[in-house]
Amino acid sequence: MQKGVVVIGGGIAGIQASSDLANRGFKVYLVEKSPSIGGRMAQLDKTFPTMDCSMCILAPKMIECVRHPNVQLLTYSEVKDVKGSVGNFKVRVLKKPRYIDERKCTGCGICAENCPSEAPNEFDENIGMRKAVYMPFPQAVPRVMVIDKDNCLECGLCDNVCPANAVNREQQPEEIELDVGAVIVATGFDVFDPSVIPQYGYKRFQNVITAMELERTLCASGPTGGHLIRPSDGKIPRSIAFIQCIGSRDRRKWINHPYCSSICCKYAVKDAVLIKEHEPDSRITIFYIDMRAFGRGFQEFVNRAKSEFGITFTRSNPGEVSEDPNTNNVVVWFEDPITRTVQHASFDLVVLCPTLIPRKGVEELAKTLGAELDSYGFFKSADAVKKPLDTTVSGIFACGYCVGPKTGDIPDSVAQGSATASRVAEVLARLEVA
Amino acid sequence: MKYAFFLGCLIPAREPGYENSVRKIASELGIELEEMEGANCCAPFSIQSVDYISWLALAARNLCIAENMGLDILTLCNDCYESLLMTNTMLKEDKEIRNKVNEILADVGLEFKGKTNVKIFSDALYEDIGLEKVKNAIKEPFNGLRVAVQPGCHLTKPKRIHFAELAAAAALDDLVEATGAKSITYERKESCCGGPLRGVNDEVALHIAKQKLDGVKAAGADCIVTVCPFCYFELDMGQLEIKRHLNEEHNLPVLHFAELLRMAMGMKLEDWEVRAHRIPLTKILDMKEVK
Amino acid sequence: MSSLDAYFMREVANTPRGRGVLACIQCGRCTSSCLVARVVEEHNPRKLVEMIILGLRSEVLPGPLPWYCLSCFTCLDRCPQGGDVGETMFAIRNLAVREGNIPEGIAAQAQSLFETGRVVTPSRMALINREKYGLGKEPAVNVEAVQKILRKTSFDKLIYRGP
Amino acid sequence: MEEEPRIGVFVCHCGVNIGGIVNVPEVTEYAKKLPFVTYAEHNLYTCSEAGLAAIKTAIKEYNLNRVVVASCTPRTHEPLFRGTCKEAGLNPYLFEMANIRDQCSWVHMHEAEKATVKAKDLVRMAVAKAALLEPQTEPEVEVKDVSLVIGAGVAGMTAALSMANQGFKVYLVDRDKEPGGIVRRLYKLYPTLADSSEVIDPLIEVVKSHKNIDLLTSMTLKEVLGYVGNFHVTLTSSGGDKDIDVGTIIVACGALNYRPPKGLYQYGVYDKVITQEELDGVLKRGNVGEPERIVMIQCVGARKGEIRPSELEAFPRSDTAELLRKILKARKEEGWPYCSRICCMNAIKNAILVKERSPKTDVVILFGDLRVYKEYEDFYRMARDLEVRFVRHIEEVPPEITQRSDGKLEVAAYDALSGLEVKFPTDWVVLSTPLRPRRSEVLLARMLKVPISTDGFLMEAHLKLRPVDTNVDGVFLAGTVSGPKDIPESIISGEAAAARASILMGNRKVVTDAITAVVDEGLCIGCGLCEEICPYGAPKIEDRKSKVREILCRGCGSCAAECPRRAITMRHFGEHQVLAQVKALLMPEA
Repeated sequence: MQKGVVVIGGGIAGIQASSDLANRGFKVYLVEKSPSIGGRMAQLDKTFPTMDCSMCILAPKMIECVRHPNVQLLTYSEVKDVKGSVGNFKVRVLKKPRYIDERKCTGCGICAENCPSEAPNEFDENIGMRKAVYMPFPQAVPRVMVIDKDNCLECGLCDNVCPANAVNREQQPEEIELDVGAVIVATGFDVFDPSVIPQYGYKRFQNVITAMELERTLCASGPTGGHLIRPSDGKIPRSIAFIQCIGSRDRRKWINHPYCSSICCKYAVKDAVLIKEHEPDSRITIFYIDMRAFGRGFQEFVNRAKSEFGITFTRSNPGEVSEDPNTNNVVVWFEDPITRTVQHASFDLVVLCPTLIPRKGVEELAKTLGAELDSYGFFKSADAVKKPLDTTVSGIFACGYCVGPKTGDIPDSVAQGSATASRVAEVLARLEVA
Repeated sequence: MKYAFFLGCLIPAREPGYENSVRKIASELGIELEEMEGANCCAPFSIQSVDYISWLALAARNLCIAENMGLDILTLCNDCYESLLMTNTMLKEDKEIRNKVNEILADVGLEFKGKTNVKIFSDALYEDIGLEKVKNAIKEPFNGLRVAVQPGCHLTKPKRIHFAELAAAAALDDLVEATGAKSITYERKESCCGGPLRGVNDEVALHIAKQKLDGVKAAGADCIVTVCPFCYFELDMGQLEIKRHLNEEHNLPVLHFAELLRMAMGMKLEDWEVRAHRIPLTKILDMKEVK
Repeated sequence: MSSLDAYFMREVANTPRGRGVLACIQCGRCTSSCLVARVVEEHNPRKLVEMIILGLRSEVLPGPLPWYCLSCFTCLDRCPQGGDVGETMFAIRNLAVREGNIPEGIAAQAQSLFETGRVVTPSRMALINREKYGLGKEPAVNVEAVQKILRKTSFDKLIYRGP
Repeated sequence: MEEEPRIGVFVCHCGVNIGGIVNVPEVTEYAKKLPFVTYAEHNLYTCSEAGLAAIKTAIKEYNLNRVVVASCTPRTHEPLFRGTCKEAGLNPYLFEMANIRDQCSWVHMHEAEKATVKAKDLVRMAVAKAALLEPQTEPEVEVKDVSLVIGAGVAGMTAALSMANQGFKVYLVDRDKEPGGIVRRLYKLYPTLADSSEVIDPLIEVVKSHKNIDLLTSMTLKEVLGYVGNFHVTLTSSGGDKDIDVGTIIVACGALNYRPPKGLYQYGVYDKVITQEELDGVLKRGNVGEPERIVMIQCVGARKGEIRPSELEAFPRSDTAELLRKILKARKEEGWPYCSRICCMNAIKNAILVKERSPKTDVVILFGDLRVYKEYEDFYRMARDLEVRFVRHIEEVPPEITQRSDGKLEVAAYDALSGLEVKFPTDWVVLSTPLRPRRSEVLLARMLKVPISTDGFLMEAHLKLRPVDTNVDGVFLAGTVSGPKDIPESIISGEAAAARASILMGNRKVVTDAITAVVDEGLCIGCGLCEEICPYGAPKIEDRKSKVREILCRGCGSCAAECPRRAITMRHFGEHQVLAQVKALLMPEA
């Protein structure tokens, strides 16, 4: 058995890094903040271009990863302290109490069925509700419930109905100390809150939603059972507008995300095609600045979206939207790029494509690790060209979106996960020789 | 508090009621207003459009006068505020341009040193006097009055641009609510009154004013309150023209914020001041009568 | 199509307040936010910047295009690049004035400023009323100083035309 | 088969994916009545931990010796369910899957009743086959801890170095005399504007001196035999051949800059019409001078045309080489349909370099969409601050280039602003061309049996989740061989390929699929048709009999179908098993 490695974050990048390292013979501690691994990819509906259901290709990878004898999974856990240097890190992990005995819980869900308290479902972007005792999603790994103490009424119903006697209200936070040779950070991204730019109407108008909310709505296991309905009246939207670059390519001081997120054009086209497949009669317009369909097969996909699916691409970024108070339709104000005049068009639903931003709390983690962040707040590369995935601390690597929009999409995240595994193996092997 | 009082051109020429209300409030709240001897026009957009350096030099001359008085400037007008604030900020930050301007000012025996600050009436109340003190001065609150606040572009935007600060409009909202009234939200609250296009393209100016008034009307406001004399003029006088040219009647009384505050502090408007409003204030005055 | 002036963008960019023209990524938010553009088809800030980049000097400077802007700065507020179309407009106007393109209203205000130190001068009636209302005399302007400054900047040459 | 089949059937709801259309409980009840079915249940997600636990429990409790799962698709889930059977002590090949989602609920979304009937048919067929399943053993082979990296560009060198540092022996082969690939020929790199030598030289130095790396330059591949863990490769050079034995192969032979055919945008007609690559050379030599204007045209030979259906039809994997040849021919004239990802930044980089050397030069970039993704936005801004002019033109009308009487060139383009033609007199016209696949990939792809994608680049095993693997075990892709990438992206893919190869080599052994062809030597007449048809080179005629090398066989079944004597059968897909399924479909009562 070789030196251990801590992987922080159980999204697709962290899963890939963990699997590769485990298969390479390293002991891997996969530390995930939330109750389940899966990350952002678990929330997506389908993925371009195979249109595989995202969860369907992810689930086997999640299970394969945690079943590996070399992988120890620490969910609902956070890295609190890191000491030492490459080859010899001491990592202190805090395991938060689930108030459920992980060894006993079978994930049958009877507790949740009986729980009287509800809270917004974070996994569904708060569209639907979940219980106070819950599992984030049906394919969660590990398949263990968690009690959300903030919303728990302490009624004790779950204690009584649990057939496995797994509820443990006395559970305390647990500290675990790990001796490892290297650390991989794969903490992913947050989505920019579009209500910061009030003129796009998010949180003001019901029928303005984010792309992530749309993904959950389109997803068969999502809050609407995969039925595309709009929030105001539950009707099927017949006309839908996508607005690109919400908060990205934005240098305004109070927004300050000057980079391009690299993925929004691509997922918007994918979502538009998915909607067309759901509802062939819908009228879809994508408002964009530059259509950034780079990467394998995307340009061809955009061509198809135009010619085959009849999706309208309008090269114009709307400045504002307003609401028709009678219908709750959203009126988009934009410059018609052909007539070069200001037009307004009414849509049943408007989908905003917000930029991806550093995870909340990443500064704190960076401080714990001693690693530097770049001017955007992502993990800084030791060398942007030569060592893109090495952080500024030797022996600590980063992959996935926490290194910023270097990640185009899922395959880039997977490649980065593998690449950091390689970097770890390389660096630790050289230490051994030395 | 003591300020160098910058009156500008428009207020003495057309809106003496505004000045009157400010002076009355100032004396009630213990604010001293020191006249700026020989001050010139702020150099608004029309002048900025002609020549950049002339604008800066003229605005800087006013700033120098205040500097020599050792006081911060109090303005009553959004355009004066914008011009003086922008100039002050730019000259403080940019050495090159400051030297250029000082070279011109040397001819009139002045030098910009960067020692004054520029405040508009609402900000001065909010930042220097404090919301509490204003609230304490309210004797006859406008409970139930639905006010559409028109902050005006040049109150909020220079700040937002240069200081990334979003609070300027909110300060005015808070002050209006201190009088007991409710500051309602309406479509295009942040948008322009159309005033700057007066004299250049009156028809377009009127259309823009109409869009604004439509939004206010739809939100069910009792009146419009503003700190800007241009917005005041455009929205008040503009309603008559909209009625005449576009055949649409809004009938929304427009008040200077200072007038609203003054009344809430228990000081009645003079007859000549009431008469100066083209859209009658009857509804609002009646409210006071009932009290 | 008029002839192109390749250096027009450079000219604007190097005029005070004109740097914003370089920020443009041609997204169109300025135009779709512009109140004037909704009423006046001819006025289109994004198009104006594109015209500058392309070099359409002879179409931009002489006509009415520089003079529609309200200076409401909505575009400045919305431009994701922190570019200043509203600001750029002043750069274009300054250039237009030098080409002899100055609307009457602007010229009148500028002349008033030069002559009285104010862009708006109170009527006799207003002055009488001031005293009646107890507001005292209107503060006097040091017109001499104003003219000294404006002569130095050659402002007077820009606003008085003709023989 | 001695033991009576005892089949357990697990029907998956897949949330609402299946359960929302197919009546899953009804299908389960139906399954219970089928022959040999001992047990049936339905699960919300059979692939979840709870579902898998239920399978294991049922195997023990009901002493099941066959398992059928009716769910999504074997493509993603078969390994998982097989693994579960194995964990429960059952041979993994005693598992069968009925695809009632991809091939049933998804395609019959609007006809729920019929979908339920079809699901029953599919389950019945799977059960019929399951009853006849036999246990299989997966062959295990040794893996040599030596790797071959083809191509010593930045991706190949990175991959080689990563493996070498992990202690593996690496052969790094390049057709050129010097390592460094396309990057070595570049002048400056975006967005740092550092000399390319700053990146490539240290890498070359380490690679040359590393004790674990055998750098073989001026060499190409002649033949690849063998299979994962045991490739036997013949390299060739002017000096003769060299044979090596390696466990893994990383293909990193890069891509080429598309060179426009003579006449396209007057390229090759006027010598001041050049490509970005050539401008790079001009800048490197310091020859740019102080031209009045340079006009750059984006997407020359990229994002042009669409893949024609005929090209798609030519897609069968067995003939990738032929496909690529056809694609290359068609694309030479009209360019490539994809976006090459790096050209926008390349143009901006060169524009900045020109501006730095000659600030007065007017640099115009004619573009349709500017794809300066990620943090390259800052780089784009830098160019704008240097007064580079970005003019959007109507891409559908290619700009025309003429020479004026004074010798200057003139670019006439339709600008997107007015829709009218505008003319730019200019000293240079610079064409931004895409990276394109190498022609030599034809040979390489054939030797390695790696399929080629419709865009002409080598194809990864799964576009999303296996970006550096190929569908040939032991062969991996790094760098631009699988599509345009910039330098950091190439480095990442090099490291990723190294990680994947190192797993195999570190474990020293690999287990492969048991579904392979079996020859009944009594029936075989040694005609050699199987050898001819097999895309993987598995069968070989020895002593007038076909011998299938299991490790090479991918179980595609081409040989079994082709064999005139029906001497070849497929493990796990025996004729009797398939026919039982057909019979179950056509004669449900039997």
